[in-house]
Amino acid sequence: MDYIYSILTLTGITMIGVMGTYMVTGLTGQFSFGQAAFMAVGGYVSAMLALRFNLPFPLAAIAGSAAAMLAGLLVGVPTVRLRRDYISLVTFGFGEAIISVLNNSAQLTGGAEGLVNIPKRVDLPLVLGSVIGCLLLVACYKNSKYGRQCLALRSDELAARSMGIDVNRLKLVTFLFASAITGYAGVLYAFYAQYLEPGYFNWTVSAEWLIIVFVGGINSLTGAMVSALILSSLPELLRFASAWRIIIYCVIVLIIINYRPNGIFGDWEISRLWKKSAKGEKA
Amino acid sequence: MNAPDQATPSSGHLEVTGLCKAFGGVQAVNGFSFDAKPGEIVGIIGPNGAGKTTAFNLVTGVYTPDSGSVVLDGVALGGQRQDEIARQGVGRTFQNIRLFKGLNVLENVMTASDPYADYNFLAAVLSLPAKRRSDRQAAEKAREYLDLVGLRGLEDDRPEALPYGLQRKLELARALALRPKVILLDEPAAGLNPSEVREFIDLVKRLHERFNFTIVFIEHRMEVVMNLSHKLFVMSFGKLLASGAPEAVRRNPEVIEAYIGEEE
Amino acid sequence: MLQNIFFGLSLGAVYSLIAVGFALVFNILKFSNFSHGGVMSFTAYAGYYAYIRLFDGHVSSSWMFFAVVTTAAVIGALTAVAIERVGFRRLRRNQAPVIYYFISSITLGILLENIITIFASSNFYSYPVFFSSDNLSLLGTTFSVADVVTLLVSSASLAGLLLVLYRSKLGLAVRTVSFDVNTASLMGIDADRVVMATFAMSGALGGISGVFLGMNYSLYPQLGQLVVKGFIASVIGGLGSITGAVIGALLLGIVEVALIGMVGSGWMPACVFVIMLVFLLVRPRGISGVIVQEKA
Amino acid sequence: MRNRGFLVKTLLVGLLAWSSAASAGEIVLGNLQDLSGPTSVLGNAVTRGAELAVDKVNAGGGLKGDKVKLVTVDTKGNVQEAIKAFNRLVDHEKAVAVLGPPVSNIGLAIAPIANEKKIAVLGSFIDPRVTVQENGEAQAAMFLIQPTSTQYAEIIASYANEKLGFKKFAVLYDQSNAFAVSMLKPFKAYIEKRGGSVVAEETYTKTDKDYRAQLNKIKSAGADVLYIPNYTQDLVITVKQAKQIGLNLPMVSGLDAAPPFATLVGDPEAANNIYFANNFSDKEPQLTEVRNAYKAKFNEDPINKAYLGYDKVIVLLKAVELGGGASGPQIIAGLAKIKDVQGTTGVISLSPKTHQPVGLSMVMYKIENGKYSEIGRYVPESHK
Repeated sequence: MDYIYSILTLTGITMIGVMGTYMVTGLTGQFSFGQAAFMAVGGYVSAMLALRFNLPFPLAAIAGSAAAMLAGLLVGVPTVRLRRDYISLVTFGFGEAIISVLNNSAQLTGGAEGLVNIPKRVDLPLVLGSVIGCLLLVACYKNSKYGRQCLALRSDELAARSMGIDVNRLKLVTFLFASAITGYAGVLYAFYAQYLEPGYFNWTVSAEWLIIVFVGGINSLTGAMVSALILSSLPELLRFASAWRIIIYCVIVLIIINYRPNGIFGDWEISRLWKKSAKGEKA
Repeated sequence: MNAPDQATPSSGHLEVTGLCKAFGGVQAVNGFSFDAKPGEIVGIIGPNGAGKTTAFNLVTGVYTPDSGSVVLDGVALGGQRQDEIARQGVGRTFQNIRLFKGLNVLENVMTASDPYADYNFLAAVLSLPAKRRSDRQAAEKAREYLDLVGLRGLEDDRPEALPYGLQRKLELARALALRPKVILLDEPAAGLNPSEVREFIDLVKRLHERFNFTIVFIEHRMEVVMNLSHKLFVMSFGKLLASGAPEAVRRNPEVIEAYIGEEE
Repeated sequence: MLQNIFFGLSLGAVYSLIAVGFALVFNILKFSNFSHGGVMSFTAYAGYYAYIRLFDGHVSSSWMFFAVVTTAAVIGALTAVAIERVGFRRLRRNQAPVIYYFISSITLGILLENIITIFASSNFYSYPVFFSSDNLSLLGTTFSVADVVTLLVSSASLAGLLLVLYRSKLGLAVRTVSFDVNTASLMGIDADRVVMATFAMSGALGGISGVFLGMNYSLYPQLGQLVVKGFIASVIGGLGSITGAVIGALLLGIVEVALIGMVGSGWMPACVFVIMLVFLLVRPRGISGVIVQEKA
Repeated sequence: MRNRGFLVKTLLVGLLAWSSAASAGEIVLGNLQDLSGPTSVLGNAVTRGAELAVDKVNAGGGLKGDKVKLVTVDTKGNVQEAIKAFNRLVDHEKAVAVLGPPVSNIGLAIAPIANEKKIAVLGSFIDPRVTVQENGEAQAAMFLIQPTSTQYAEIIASYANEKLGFKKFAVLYDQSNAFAVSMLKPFKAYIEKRGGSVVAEETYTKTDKDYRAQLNKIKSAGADVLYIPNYTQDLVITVKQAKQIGLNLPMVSGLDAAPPFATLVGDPEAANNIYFANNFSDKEPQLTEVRNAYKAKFNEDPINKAYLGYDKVIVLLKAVELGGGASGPQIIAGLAKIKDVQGTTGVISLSPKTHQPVGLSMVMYKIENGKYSEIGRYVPESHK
């Protein structure tokens, strides 16, 4: 069972990380190409606090997410002022910069050799609970004025400004929220895997998350989550194909992008099911 | 933040003087002035490329004017951000219809009132009662606006799936939700068929009666211009060519001259 | 100092080949084409196998380099055209948002990299030495023949590219399409063919870069990940501008070498990030200064 | 929506399928390697070596009549994948022991799970923390089959310092590579303890491909010798570029400079005056058989990681015998008893205290004008 547990746990953590990408890229249309860096910040800060100052896990978790948010502020403030085209570059550069800082501060972070002996504080139930909790927060966010305004600005930034939306502030708020959530994914990862290394958080992970969001359907949080579930278990499913599995994975992704241009789910959300049934009752 | 639901006749006074804007050597707007008294309906006409839309973009803060002033009820709008200007009561629609894809019809309208919603981040992610109350009220209000423009029952539709005429109406409803003192309409009747145009004229008149806001519109269709405007400004090569009562302007030889080659 | 500038320039020359291949596609379809990395890896190996299986013993050693580079360029062009067919044509038909192209390109990059891994990753391979490995010296700086060849071939291919872009009918079509795909097709330009030709050019440059990377840095499947340098250079250079990309690449090379001298390689990415951010805030148009005002 | 539910179900069923539970009379060895990703060359070589060993054992009737089965899973060089893959090997493939990767990061990440599950992992992860915890106790299930980075780096340092007489060292290493970093610290410590000094310490990271600026700084630092504990591809770049800028220092390195390194450089003048330590001697007779079998099967020369893969199988099977059975705990017990087992890379004994090899010497080589010459096995005084 450990096998299934480990897949589910790591998939759950990926789902939380992907929520960050979904908010920044899916909801707001800002191309986040360094989201995994926030996972690194959350993971490293919480783990270092736990190791060096014996901070209990809940406090470390809060500190980790807060640190990721702070990092988000650092990148977000200049980024929201930039042209849309540059955001992918800046977030990418930030991701690489974080890795170089982690490699360089070997005294604190263990450098390339990694940070070991992180206590195990995370198990499957906690991850599942966290997925549901974070998902509710993000879903409520999407469903509020913030979410509506984000979608508006993604669709047409100029028109959104004309409707009185303070676009820069909105982008920043969303960016910070996304950083905190992704940072929390990093916390969970650190205290599950008990080991962190900088190389794990490079741009290929951020790219993978983008793929997940787009395969699921850029307009659908449900889609992003289901696609995270499928795409992060798919390689396990394809183990029989050994080295070919990544190729099969890529081909499946290509087919979906080409033949379901709005992703698997388009803009369908699972919440419509009960909204619809509620309407049906009224009628 | 709360703008009044109904503009009192004493607000919505828009004064634009000596507006200039050049794009890389091309003087798009060159010392253009106009004014709209509270509750007035003002038309701006002129040949294509005269700089009318640019003038709107300067008023709404899309571009910053090179010189000149824009004053709304005694407050200078120049130098303010686009969203700040909008929240002070300047609503607008676009020549080429810019609705929000990815939001349904109702949400499109709600978005324009969202900047006034007074719940915070925490209330949003936790879906606290304050948020739910505010959103419910906003939705109700939005339905009311949709009702006014005749889009009732289409709340859940995708805006891009609506016929062209309805998209124009939806843009209008969205501008209403901003609770504007002045509303700028950029060629609102473009692309409508004759019966839709007549309907549209009635709609604008109805809305004007109801909200009593100031309206400034750009239009080529003479039917709309003559039916709606209290006052007319003619723009040519970025400058004010003529202004005054619609009938007088219409007979102005200079204006006719400017339009030759434009309309056969 | 002079020596370091030279190192920076020759590094920048390699980056600029990558950046231009990258910028060409950006120019037309407005997205960052990460499959270019896959093309570079792929052609680096293709050139190697062409050498081992076809040329070795049949082509005289003085022509060997050109035979290999030409083969790689041709294969690169074909690969890129195939990539366009598989990954982008349908998206273009559906008028999909730019971001989908990007996702598609990343996926294709991963795909190519892993195909190579399957066929060529139980051992190390390397190109033969094409040139005398002697050093030349000039004005107190030393440099190798390989450097000079890199610089020459880079400049020649870029000059050739500019010639095509600005002096040929195809180039005119490419520039028109890059301005606006829809208008171009209204004007009777066959957009499909132009896009294909652009990918072919970009792929050929990718092939040349691939051989250089393989030659200078040895072969491994992840070689193409150097595409990120092209990404940085071409974005700083000013989205899709060819000359901007070249200048951006040369600057990146010089800045990297200078930073290694000043703060060490470890902190280099962090410093590059800060410099990039400041630059973009101060000059949001990029180096080339082309900017499109959004119309209301 | 129906087909979506179907998709999820298929997924779950699929995850459980393809598990090939061990049949009776079969010993399943897991092989956890990077078959894709940046270290795939190493992982593929280990896998091929291990396959050869398993083929040989099975051709000879298996281990006391039990067939040996090797199940290889890919880690993509990624810690998260490795955790899943390890769990798969143990839970679904019913592996009783696992051949570990030549990558310390992955060793560190799976150590806690392996300890908990009591499944031995025999690997070539040279970071000593993989096998010995901070408190000095051995990691229950983790075993190492080659010298640790400390032993390894000390052998090189000792040879360079005591045999070759170098005093002032320059270092160039990949700061983003755990292997290089772990080879650096003990090296510096050893040199400094012996009164030598590190006069220049330059780094680069994975995405850098031009080291000339760093080498230029080293050139002016007045070092006797340059220490380059990096991966093969990087070494190729280093020596080529060193020659370009006219840096004529002798160099010392790890086994990554072993063949085909000099061939890859392709320039005898660049691949010159380099000393390195390898796991084995080419001359030693036990290699010949494996090399020939490898060539016959794969049509190319093996790189040294292939021999390590071969030895991992040999040692694990020996542990089955010594431990008295093919269960996880028995193999762990057996590994602690490994003594004087003749492998291709040397005579292997594992310390029950540290789970690291004891007295494993390394073979020093020199590359001169692109040609390898063997100097012989070397053990520093302090290791004896």
